[in-house]
Amino acid sequence: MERTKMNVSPSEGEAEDEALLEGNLKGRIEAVLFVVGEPVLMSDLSKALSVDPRKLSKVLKELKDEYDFQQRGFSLRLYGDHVQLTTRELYAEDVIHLLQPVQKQTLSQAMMETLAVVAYKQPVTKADVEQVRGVKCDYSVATLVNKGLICEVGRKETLGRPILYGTTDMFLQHFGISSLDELPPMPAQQEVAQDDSQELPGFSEK
Amino acid sequence: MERTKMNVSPSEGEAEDEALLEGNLKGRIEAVLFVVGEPVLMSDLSKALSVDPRKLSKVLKELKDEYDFQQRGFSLRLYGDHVQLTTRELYAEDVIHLLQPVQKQTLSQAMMETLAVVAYKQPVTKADVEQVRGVKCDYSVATLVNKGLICEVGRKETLGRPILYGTTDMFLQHFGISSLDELPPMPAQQEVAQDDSQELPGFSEK
Amino acid sequence: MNFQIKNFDGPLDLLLTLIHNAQIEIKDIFVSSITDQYIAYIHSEAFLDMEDATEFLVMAATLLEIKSRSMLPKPPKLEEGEEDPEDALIRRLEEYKAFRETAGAMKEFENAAGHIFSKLPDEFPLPPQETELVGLDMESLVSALAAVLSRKPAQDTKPEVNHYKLRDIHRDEHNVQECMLDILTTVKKAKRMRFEEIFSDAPTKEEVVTYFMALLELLRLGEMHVEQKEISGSIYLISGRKPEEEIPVGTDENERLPKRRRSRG
Repeated sequence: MERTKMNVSPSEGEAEDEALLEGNLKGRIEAVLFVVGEPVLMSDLSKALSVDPRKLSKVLKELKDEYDFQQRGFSLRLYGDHVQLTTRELYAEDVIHLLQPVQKQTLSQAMMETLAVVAYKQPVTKADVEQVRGVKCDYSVATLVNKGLICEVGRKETLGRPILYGTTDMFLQHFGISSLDELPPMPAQQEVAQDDSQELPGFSEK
Repeated sequence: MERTKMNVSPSEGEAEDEALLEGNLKGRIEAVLFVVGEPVLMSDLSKALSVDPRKLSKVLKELKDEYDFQQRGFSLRLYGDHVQLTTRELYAEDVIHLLQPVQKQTLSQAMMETLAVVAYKQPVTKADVEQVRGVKCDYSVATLVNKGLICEVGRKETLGRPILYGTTDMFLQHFGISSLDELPPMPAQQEVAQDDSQELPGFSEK
Repeated sequence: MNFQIKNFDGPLDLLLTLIHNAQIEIKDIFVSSITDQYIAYIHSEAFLDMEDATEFLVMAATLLEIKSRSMLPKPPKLEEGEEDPEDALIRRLEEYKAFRETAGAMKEFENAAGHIFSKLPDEFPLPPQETELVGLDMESLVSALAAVLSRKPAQDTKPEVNHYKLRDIHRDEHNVQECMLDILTTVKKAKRMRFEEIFSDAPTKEEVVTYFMALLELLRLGEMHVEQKEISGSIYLISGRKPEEEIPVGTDENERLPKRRRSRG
């Protein structure tokens, strides 16, 4: 099937070829417009294909309707005296998905820790998180907000009215739970702070 | 597996869109291949369109047959794991007539011989090729690698662990074939098997 | 006919051509004058570069060896598994010939493929990169928390103090940027508010200073204006420029714009 060309011997008889090419006018138009990519002057096309301009115009119209009706990936655009083969807008999304696939990201350990603290102690300020984690958390808090996993839920009525953060519905979605009640229980704080032999949270119950 | 994202929030509108896009799979494929122009890895296409690879493969085959049967100006070429939208050979004259497109570079006799040895005996080392051709093949092997027609496919577990070469999908593209099976058969040569029990690739496996 | 060795892709190529020209079978190579022709060509060639020459010379040596064997009454016995050099050469020639012919057939495919045209990739405007979070699960969340909590005691310099009480004691961490944003949002929401209200109930010196600086900056940028009806009366902060305040044209405004951008960035 690929090798159709092998079956067509070009020297066989030009009249025959001519008839064949006439019959395949749509295919010829497609092939030419496909390679050009840009708008082509109708008169140039008619000369190149040795086709009467009126006939060309009629066939182009047919081809256009055919593409539109069948919602092909192609679309024939007629701009005044020019004609161009383009993609159909309907499918732009697919093209984007291929050219720019959604990047998969995982959260770093630092992010995960910040998220865990926010999740279990919400509502919390950035300072609270920093207090627990013992490191600056500007970046991880900002990133988590950006990713929609946490958000501002209010202001703490203290000095400077710092932002209070809580988890979002997207957080629930990502962790596959329907409410915060479904978070595994956390061990008592004091015990954790003072007793290293404490079991890991969440593993005693499940 | 690819569709996890879609499973998360299948709002009604999205489900409808989904159905529409499913129905227009051929159009979607056309649009993507048209924009990209180059050969596209089937797995990338299947991800971009969120379509099961087997289904994609089936629809591609249908589309290809459709184009062939209707002698459209387009032709869907399968090169191994790649698929590309191209023109039909039948209309090459019209394209050349109007555009004088840049012709693909052809290979010298030396390159072609080296490529033939790699294609039929792969995986092979450079030494294997030199053994057959009776000349040093550093240059032709390096050039073919450069052109992306052959590539390293592993190491031979012998002294010096020499590189084993095989052909690429671009090799298939260069010759306009969709798999190694379509290569012309090697002339019969009984004596060859003597020190070389290796079967010729593509004739027994696929 | 006179051949240039340069034109041959190695000794096998030359031999095959000689065989082809003599119109004989490969297996008949040693009952013909092919080897003599081959050696004659080698001699006729004012030699090329050494590497090319080597291959041709090695072949010449092989040919001579085979020839000398055939002239001995009893060929020397071959080692076990060793191939007769004549058979070996014939086999190599056969194999090479097969590949050479195949290369010719592949050339036809190449030519045919030359009639397949593709198009250049379209320029396609792409939206900003989308990212998708993956690999979030409860286990990693819980273990992250466990990691934080278990690390904490080691870092706590005063283990006797319950560190969770420490969180109400704030470090001096006001900065002008944040304060500006804070003021702006509050004032915008309220449209109009008393100057004192921007501070917390018991402001520290640091807070007052920082918020005041932030306020001055906002006024300078024209994000708000102040109103005071009488001396010592209440000062109100009002969102936006003063209505009657004409935007200065020219250098002044031009100077402001970049600053404003910088202050937001």
